[in-house]
Amino acid sequence: MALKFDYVIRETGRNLRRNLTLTVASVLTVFVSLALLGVALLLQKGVSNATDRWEDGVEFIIFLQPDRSTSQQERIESMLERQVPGAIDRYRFVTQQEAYEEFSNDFFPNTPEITDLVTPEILPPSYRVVPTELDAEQVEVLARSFEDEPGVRRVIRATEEIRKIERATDVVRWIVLVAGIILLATGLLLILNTIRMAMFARRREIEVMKLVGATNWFILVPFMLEGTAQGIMGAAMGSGAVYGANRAFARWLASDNVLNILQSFAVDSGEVWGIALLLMGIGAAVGAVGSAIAAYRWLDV
Amino acid sequence: MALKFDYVIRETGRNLRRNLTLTVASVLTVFVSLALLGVALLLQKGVSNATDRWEDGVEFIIFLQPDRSTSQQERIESMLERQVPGAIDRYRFVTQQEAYEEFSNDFFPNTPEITDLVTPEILPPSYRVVPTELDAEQVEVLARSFEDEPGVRRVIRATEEIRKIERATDVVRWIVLVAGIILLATGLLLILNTIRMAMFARRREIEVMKLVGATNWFILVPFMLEGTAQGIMGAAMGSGAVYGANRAFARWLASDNVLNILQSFAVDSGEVWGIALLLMGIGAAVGAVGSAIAAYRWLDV
Amino acid sequence: MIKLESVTKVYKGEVLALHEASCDIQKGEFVFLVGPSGSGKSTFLRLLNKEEDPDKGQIFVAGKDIGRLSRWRVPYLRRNIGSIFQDFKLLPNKTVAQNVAFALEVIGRPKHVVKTQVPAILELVGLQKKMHNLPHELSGGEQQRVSIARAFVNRPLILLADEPTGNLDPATSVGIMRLLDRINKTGTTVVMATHDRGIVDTMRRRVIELDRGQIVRDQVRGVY
Amino acid sequence: MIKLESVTKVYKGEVLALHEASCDIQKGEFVFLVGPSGSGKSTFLRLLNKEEDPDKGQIFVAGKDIGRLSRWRVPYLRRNIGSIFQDFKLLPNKTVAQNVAFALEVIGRPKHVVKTQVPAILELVGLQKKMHNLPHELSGGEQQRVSIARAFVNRPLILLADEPTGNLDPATSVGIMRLLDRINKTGTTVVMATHDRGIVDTMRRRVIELDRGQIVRDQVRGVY
Ligand SMILES: Nc1ncnc2c1ncn2[C@@H]1O[C@H](COP(=O)(O)OP(=O)(O)OP(=O)(O)O)[C@@H](O)[C@H]1O
Ligand SMILES: Nc1ncnc2c1ncn2[C@@H]1O[C@H](COP(=O)(O)OP(=O)(O)OP(=O)(O)O)[C@@H](O)[C@H]1O
Ligand SMILES: [Mg+2]
Ligand SMILES: [Mg+2]
Repeated sequence: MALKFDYVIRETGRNLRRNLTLTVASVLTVFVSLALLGVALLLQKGVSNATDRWEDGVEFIIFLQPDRSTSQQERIESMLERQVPGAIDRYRFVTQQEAYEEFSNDFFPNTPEITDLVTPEILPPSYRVVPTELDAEQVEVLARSFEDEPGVRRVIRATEEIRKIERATDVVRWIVLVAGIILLATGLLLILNTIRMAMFARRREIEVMKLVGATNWFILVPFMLEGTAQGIMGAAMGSGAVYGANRAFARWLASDNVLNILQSFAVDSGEVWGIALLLMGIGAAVGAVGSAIAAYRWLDV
Repeated sequence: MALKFDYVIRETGRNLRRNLTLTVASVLTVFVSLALLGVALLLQKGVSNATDRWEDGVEFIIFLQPDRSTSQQERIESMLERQVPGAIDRYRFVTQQEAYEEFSNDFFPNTPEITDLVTPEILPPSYRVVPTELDAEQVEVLARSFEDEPGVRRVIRATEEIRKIERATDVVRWIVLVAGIILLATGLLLILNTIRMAMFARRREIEVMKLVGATNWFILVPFMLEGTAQGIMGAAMGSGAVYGANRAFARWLASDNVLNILQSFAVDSGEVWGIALLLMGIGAAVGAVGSAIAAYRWLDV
Repeated sequence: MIKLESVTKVYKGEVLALHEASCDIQKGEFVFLVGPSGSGKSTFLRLLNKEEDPDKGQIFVAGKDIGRLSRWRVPYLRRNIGSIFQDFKLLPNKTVAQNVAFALEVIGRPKHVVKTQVPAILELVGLQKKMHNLPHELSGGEQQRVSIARAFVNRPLILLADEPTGNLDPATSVGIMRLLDRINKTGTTVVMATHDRGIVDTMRRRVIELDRGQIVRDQVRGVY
Repeated sequence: MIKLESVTKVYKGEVLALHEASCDIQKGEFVFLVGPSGSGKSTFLRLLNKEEDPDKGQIFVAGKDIGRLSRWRVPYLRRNIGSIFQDFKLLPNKTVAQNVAFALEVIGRPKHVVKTQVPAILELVGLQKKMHNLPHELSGGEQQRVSIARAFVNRPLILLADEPTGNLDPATSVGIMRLLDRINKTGTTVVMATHDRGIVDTMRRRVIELDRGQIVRDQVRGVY
C-alpha cells in the first residue's frame, strides 16, 4: 500500500509537469470561470444585503397637512396602531425638523441654494410605515386606505421605486450569473477535454497497463487526482480573485461618496470565505468528475 | 493544385470532426472570451457616448440673487460674453420659470408634496456655462472669478460630480476589459493547446508525412485552417452575443424609466458592427497564430 | 493448463480469424504456433489473454472458463500470464528499467523486490547497458528484448510469445530461445508464435499449425 | 548512387552506432545489410534518408552531398527514396488504401494516377481484400506488406528496406523477395537490412556486414 501511494503521487506529479501548457490552460480556465461565478455570487449577496436594507426601510409615507388638528392625527395614529402587528410591521413619526434635516443632509448635501430656500416650517411632518407584506398590491390597498383620511396631505409609495431598482439589479445579477455559468460549463468541458486528451495521448500506455494486469483503479486514480489538482488550483486562484475584488470594491466604496447608495453592496469577509469554500468545492468536483468521465472511455477492460 | 485544394479541405474537415469535443471546447472558449471582450468594447463606447453628452452639458452654474439689479446682471453677462469663444464655449440664461419647470419635472416628477412647496419666485435664476476646457482646475479658476461678483448668489461646479461618475464608469469599464483580456489570453492559450494536442496526438502521422516527402506547408496548412476555423466560429458566436446583448440592453433601457440616465449608454448598430468585425479578425488571428505556433514544434524537418 | 473447445473468432462479421479450433496444452509444455501470415496466430494468443473474446466456444486457462470471468477479475488473470507482443507495446515515456519495473509495480510487489529483480532480468537479456534509455533510443532487436524481459519478470505461470525473435539476428535468437527453454524448464507453460523455421526445427517441440484460422496440424515433436 | 565517406554517428555522445563507415553503392545494385542486433543497420538506413545527420563524414545520394542540403529541399530528396520501416510507420487513422495513396498525394500525383496505381500495388503484395481495413485490423505480416506497398508505389530511385520480412512466414517472404528483385531489375537501387539467413544465402547478392558500427565485410556475392 505504501508503494502504491508512492506510485500514485509520483505519476500524478509527472503527468502534471509533462503536460505543463495543458495544465496551465485548464487551471486558467477554471480560474476565470470560477472567479466570474464567485463575482456573480458576491453580487447576489450584495443585492440581497442591499434590498434587505431597503426592505427594512420606509415602504410608504403618509404626509400630513401642516394645518391638521391633533384629533385628526390621533385618529390616523390609532388606525396605524390597530394594524400592528397585522398588515403593518412598524411605523415612525417624522417631525418637521427631522424632515428638514433629512432633506438638507440626505437629498441635497452640496446644494445649499436649494436647501436654503426650505425651512422646517414648510416641510410637512409624516408617518413612515413599514408593511409586513411586501407584495405591491397589498401595500397599495393599505396605502390607499389612508389617502382620504382628513389631515392627510398625500400618501406616496416607495414600493414602485424599490421594485424598479430591484429589477435593475436583478438584471445585472442575472447577466453576471449566466456568464459565470457559461464559463463554468466551458471550464468543465475543458477540464474534461484536458484529461481526455491526456488519456488519448496515453491510450497506448493505458492499453499496456491493462495488458500487464493493472486494475482499473490503479490506472484511474492518478488521472483523477490530476484533474482534481487542476480544479483546485484554478479554484484557489478564483477564490483569491473574488476575495481581492471584494476588498478593492469595499475600499473603493468607502473612499468615494458618489455611489454611497452602493455601500450596502459590500459583502463582509465571512460571506466571502463561504463563497471561496464553495468555489474550491466546485473546482475539485469539476476536476474529479471531468477526469472520471474522460477516463471511463478507455477503461472497459 | 486542384488535388491539393481538395486534400486540404478534406483533411481540415476530417480533423475538425474527429476532435469534435475538443473543437467544441475551443470554439466555446473563444466565444466566451470574445463575447466578454466585445462587451468591454461596447461599454467603452457607451461610456464615451455618455460622457460626450455630459461634456456637452452644463459645466457650472451661476445662481443669481433674486434681488440683483439689472446692471449687476448685465455686468455678469458681459463678463461671460467677453470670454466667448476663449475660455467659455457657450452659456445660457435660465429664468425662474424655467428653473421651476426643471425642478418639478426633472428632479421630483413623482413627489408633488415637495414641488408644491416651491414657487417660481423662490427659485433663483441662473447662467448655465459650458467652458471650452474640461480641465477641472481651469474650470475652477473660471468659476471662482464669478463668485465674488455682486448679484451672484453662488457658483456651483458640476465638474467634480462628473469626474466622479466618470471615475466610477472607468472602474467598471476596466474590470470588464481586464476580464475580457484575461479570457482572451486563456482563449489563445486554449486554441494553441487544442492544436498542439491535436498535433501531439498525430505526431506519428506528421513524422510519417515528413518521411514520405511531404513539404512543411503541405502538413501545416490543414492544421492552420483548422485553428482559423475554430477561431472564426467562436468569434461569430461572440459577435452574435454582443449584438444580442446590445439590442436587449437598448430595448430594456427604452422600456424602463428607472435608469434613464443610462440611455446614452446604448451603442448604435453601426458601432456594434465595427466591434463584431474586430472580434472576427481577432478570432481568426488567434486561431491561425495559435495553430502555427503549435505546429512549428513538430516541423523542424 | 490451457484448453480451447471449438473456438471461433470472426472479425467484423466477415474475417474468419479462427475456426472451430480445439486443443489442450498441459502445464509445463512448450508449444510452437506456426502458419502463414494472417492465419490467426496472434488472434489465438490474444484470446488466451482475454484481449479479445471468442464468438463461439470456450477457453479454459488454469482450469477456469475465462469467458465467465467477471470484468474486474481480468487483471488478475493477466497477472498469471506474461505476454511478448508482436509490436512490443513498450511505454514510450518510461526508460527500459521503468518499463520492466512497471510490470512488478502493477501487481504490488514491494520496492526492494523491484530493485533487485529488474537489473537481474535485464542482464539476462543483455541490456544492462541500456537500462536508462527510452524505447525510441533502442534498435528493433533491443526493444524486443525489453518486451521479453517485461514478460518474464514476474515469473508467470504461462508465457505467450508472439514472434519474439522476429527482429533478432540468428545469434541473439539462439540466446533468447535458450532463455525461453530455461524458463520452460522451471514449469512455465510457453506458447510461441513464430515464422523462424530454423528455431522450430532445432528445438523439436510440440507444433500447432494454423491455416486460414483452422488447426491443420498438431504434432508432439514437430518441425516447421 | 549512394556513397558514404568515413561516416560516424554517435547517439547522445556515447553510443557509437556507426564508426568510420565508407562504401559506394552503384545505381541498380542490390545490397544486403547484415549484422547482430544493435550493430547499426537501421542507423545506416536512417542516415541515407536524412532522418538523422552524421556526426562526421559525408554522404552522397544521387550525386548530391545531403549534408549540404537546405532544409526545404529535404522533402524532395525523400521523394526519390522509398522506405520500408522496421516498425512499419503506418498512419493509424487511414485505411490500407489511403495509406498507400497518401504517398502519391504528398508528391502531387493527379487523382486518376492514384486511383489506378493503388489497387495495382496492393494486389501485388496480396492485400486487395484488406484495402478498406485500418492498420490495427491487420496481422503483423499484413501491416508489413502495406508498408512495402507504400514504399514501392511511386517508383523511387532508391529503396531502403529495414527487415521487410521480419514478420512474414517463409512462403510470403519468398514472394516479397521476388517482388524486390523485380523492382531492382527495373533499375531501382535496393538496400535491405535483414536477419534472414535463408534469404541472403539464396539470393547471393552484395553483402555488407556491420558489427558494433563498423563495416567488417563487403562481399560482392556474399552469404549471411
Ligand atoms: N481487429 C481486427 N479487425 C479485423 N480483422 C482483423 C483484426 N485483427 C486481425 N484481423 C484479421 O484476422 C486475420 C488473422 O490475424 P492474426 O493477427 O491472428 O494473424 P497472424 O497469424 O498473427 O499473422 P502474422 O504472422 O502476419 O502476424 C488476418 O486476416 C487479419 O487481417
Ligand atoms: N535515438 C537513439 N538514441 C540513443 N541510442 C540509439 C538511438 N537509436 C539507436 N541507438 C543505439 O544505436 C545502436 C544501433 O542501433 P540500430 O537501430 O542502428 O541497430 P540495428 O542494427 O538496426 O539493430 P536491430 O537489428 O536490432 O534493429 C544501438 O545500440 C541502439 O541502442
Ligand atoms: Mg501476428
Ligand atoms: Mg534495426
